[in-house]
Amino acid sequence: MSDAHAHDDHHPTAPSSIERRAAALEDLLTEKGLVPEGFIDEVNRMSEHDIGPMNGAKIVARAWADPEYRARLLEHGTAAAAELGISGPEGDFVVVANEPGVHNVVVCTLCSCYPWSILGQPPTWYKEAPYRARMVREPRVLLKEMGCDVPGDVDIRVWDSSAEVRYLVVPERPAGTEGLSEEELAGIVTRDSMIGVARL
Amino acid sequence: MSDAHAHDDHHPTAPSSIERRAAALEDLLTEKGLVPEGFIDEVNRMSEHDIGPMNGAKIVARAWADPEYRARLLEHGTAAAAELGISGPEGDFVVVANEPGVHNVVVCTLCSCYPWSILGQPPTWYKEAPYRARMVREPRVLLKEMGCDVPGDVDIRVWDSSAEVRYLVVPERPAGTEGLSEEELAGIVTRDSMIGVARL
Amino acid sequence: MHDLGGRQGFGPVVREPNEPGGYHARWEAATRLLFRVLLPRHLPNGRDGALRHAIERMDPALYLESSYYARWVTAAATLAVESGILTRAELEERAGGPFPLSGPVTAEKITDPPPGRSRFSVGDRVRVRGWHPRGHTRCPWYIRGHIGVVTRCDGDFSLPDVEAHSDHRVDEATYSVRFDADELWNDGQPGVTVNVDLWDSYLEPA
Amino acid sequence: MHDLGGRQGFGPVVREPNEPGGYHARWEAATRLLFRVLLPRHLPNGRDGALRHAIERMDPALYLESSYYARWVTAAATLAVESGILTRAELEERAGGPFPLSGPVTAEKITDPPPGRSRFSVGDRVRVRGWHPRGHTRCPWYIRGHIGVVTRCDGDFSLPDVEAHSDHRVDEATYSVRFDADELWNDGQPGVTVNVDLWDSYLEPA
Repeated sequence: MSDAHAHDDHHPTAPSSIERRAAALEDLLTEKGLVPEGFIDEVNRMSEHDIGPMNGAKIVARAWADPEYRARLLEHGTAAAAELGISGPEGDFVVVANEPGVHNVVVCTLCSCYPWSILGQPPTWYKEAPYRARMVREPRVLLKEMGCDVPGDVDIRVWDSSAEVRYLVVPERPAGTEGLSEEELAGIVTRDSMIGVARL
Repeated sequence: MSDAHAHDDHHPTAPSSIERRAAALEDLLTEKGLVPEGFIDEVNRMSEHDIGPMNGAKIVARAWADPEYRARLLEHGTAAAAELGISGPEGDFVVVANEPGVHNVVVCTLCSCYPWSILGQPPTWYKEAPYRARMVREPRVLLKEMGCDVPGDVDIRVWDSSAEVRYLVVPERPAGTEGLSEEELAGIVTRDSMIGVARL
Repeated sequence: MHDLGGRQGFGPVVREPNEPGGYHARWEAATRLLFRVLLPRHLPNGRDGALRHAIERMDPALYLESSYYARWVTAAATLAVESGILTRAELEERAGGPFPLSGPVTAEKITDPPPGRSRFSVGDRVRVRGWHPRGHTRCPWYIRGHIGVVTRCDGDFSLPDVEAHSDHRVDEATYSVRFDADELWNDGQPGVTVNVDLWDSYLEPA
Repeated sequence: MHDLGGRQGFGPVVREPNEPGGYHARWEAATRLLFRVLLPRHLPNGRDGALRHAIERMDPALYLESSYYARWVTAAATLAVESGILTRAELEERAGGPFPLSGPVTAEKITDPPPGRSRFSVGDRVRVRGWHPRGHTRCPWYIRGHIGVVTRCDGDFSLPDVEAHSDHRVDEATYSVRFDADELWNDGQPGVTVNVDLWDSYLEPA
């Protein structure tokens, strides 16, 4: 049987592979003249270049190193990011900080809103149904499953980015990092800790 | 590409065909000794014999022909079905009658509860998501889409069989059927009219 | 994914023009006998609530793309594996490929259920509890928190929420509760009611 | 099917051990450019709300089994076909097989939207409207009817419910609203809040 779905009534014929569908769409839109010159170069550039979570890590490191920056960052994320030459999302950029009694975690239940200009591409799991369905329903259970054990006496704040704000979590600065430079600090900040599914 | 799903991340390998899975399950349970003698004969008997909606049609025809039976039927469906030698569902059997100002329709949003002993096997669409999702949400729209145009001044009662009761709709008796025998009347009662997605 | 009432995005109801009565294939009849009659005798809990819950625990995408009896194959195989009758490896070897099973039970076992209740009468206004049980329940999401009126008392039946997760059985009153479509959906559907059959535990006085 | 918050039956979050940053394949990047940048210029309504709604209109089973960018392929193709740029037949011929598209828009076109509102301030108790719009909305089901507190005012943004279904645009106040998890789920999750960003129209005073 080559067609995994033909038997289950609903899909008398399974869709063509997604690669073939994507290629068909691109080819046809090109033939119809919707695709300007330079498109292929731009696609190649996008494919090869990924900003990753580096911008977010820089912001966190600065917030750890400079209490006044931290205050400005929590007060107005977009402006504080701009101080470092980092442009924020189209809407507002809101930064929430973990503290000894508070853990923050970000989700988008309706699609997969994410601070692209700060953290790069969202990871696949962030865009899939289990994370989106469960993080608002049972955050403590799900965080533990994901290896992020939030102590029972720490409050959890889940942020569902359903409108125009995009969120960044400032994780708590780990003990023993007093001697590190800002650049070294940025090196220990992980993407997952800025989504809020990991603690450092 | 022989595997319709391999590209979409979620299903690295598509399931074996349902026929192969069903056969594997039956074979293994047989080998483990869970399947008694006579199983194959019983399966063949079930496969070949379908009671269909005949029992329901008989009940409706009697209700049309005999007002006192109709009253007993609406008062206690299980007992009235038993009068005709028809056994009801395990739970209670409730009969709802269409009237000039009232149209009834049956659904089971959580699975596919249905009065098997009265109407035989439910049709495939009754068991699928679109009917189950939409009949409680927009019954007038959906009924119209299904070719059952309920006038705007007729109330619609949707029955979601979520517990142990199973429902049968008595459609309105069509005009011009005064001369028909009870058997002839039964012949014009359709399954869909007893689910409530058609009017006669 | 089984709790479909009111969910959006589903298209037209497609009726097969000449759908055959009865089973569409022999394996459907065999699956019916296995899942509903034979297998339950060999399970620690073979009651309806536990069987239904094995279907409800299916991966949502698999649930939606499976036919009715295909779901039963998954549920029966899951229960057979969970109770040690078979292994998944045996199933996959025999099927010649992947044999997906339902996810694990995540609700806790109920060891000491409260007695069943019977608090309401015809005409009572009731509100459906705003809960979201992790285990099996027959209380659909689309009516939770909403107000209706009891229109029929249907006698006591085994409470599914206990039946699926306990060695005990609690018999409890069931009712038919009438909701105005407009109370549920708030979009003006005059003259439309949705009538849902509910156990006493799902309700509170309104 | 996109409105997933709180839906049950989903299993563990599976993380790819060494997921590459960026796009996993060239077609993902191409699809991003086509769907978000190039195609919208040629659509009668190429605003975010309309683009998102084309994803939301996907068949639910297809939605769940498609990867993120695979959904964008479906949505882009749907909008291209609906606006007459392409035909489905062209797509299927070129793809060498079925090319499923999203279902049709079922919400009515909005011709005369009311002006945007800005009624609430930080500290206000609000209840989310118990509505179920047929069209695009950014008000998730799991908070409908529930009570929360406004914790932040985020300024005016285009109301998606209008944007997706109208030639008009209504700018309206947005807020972050804090809900206690226990108010939403009723199962005792002390110290847990769920904070949702909502337009003014989704709320009423509580």
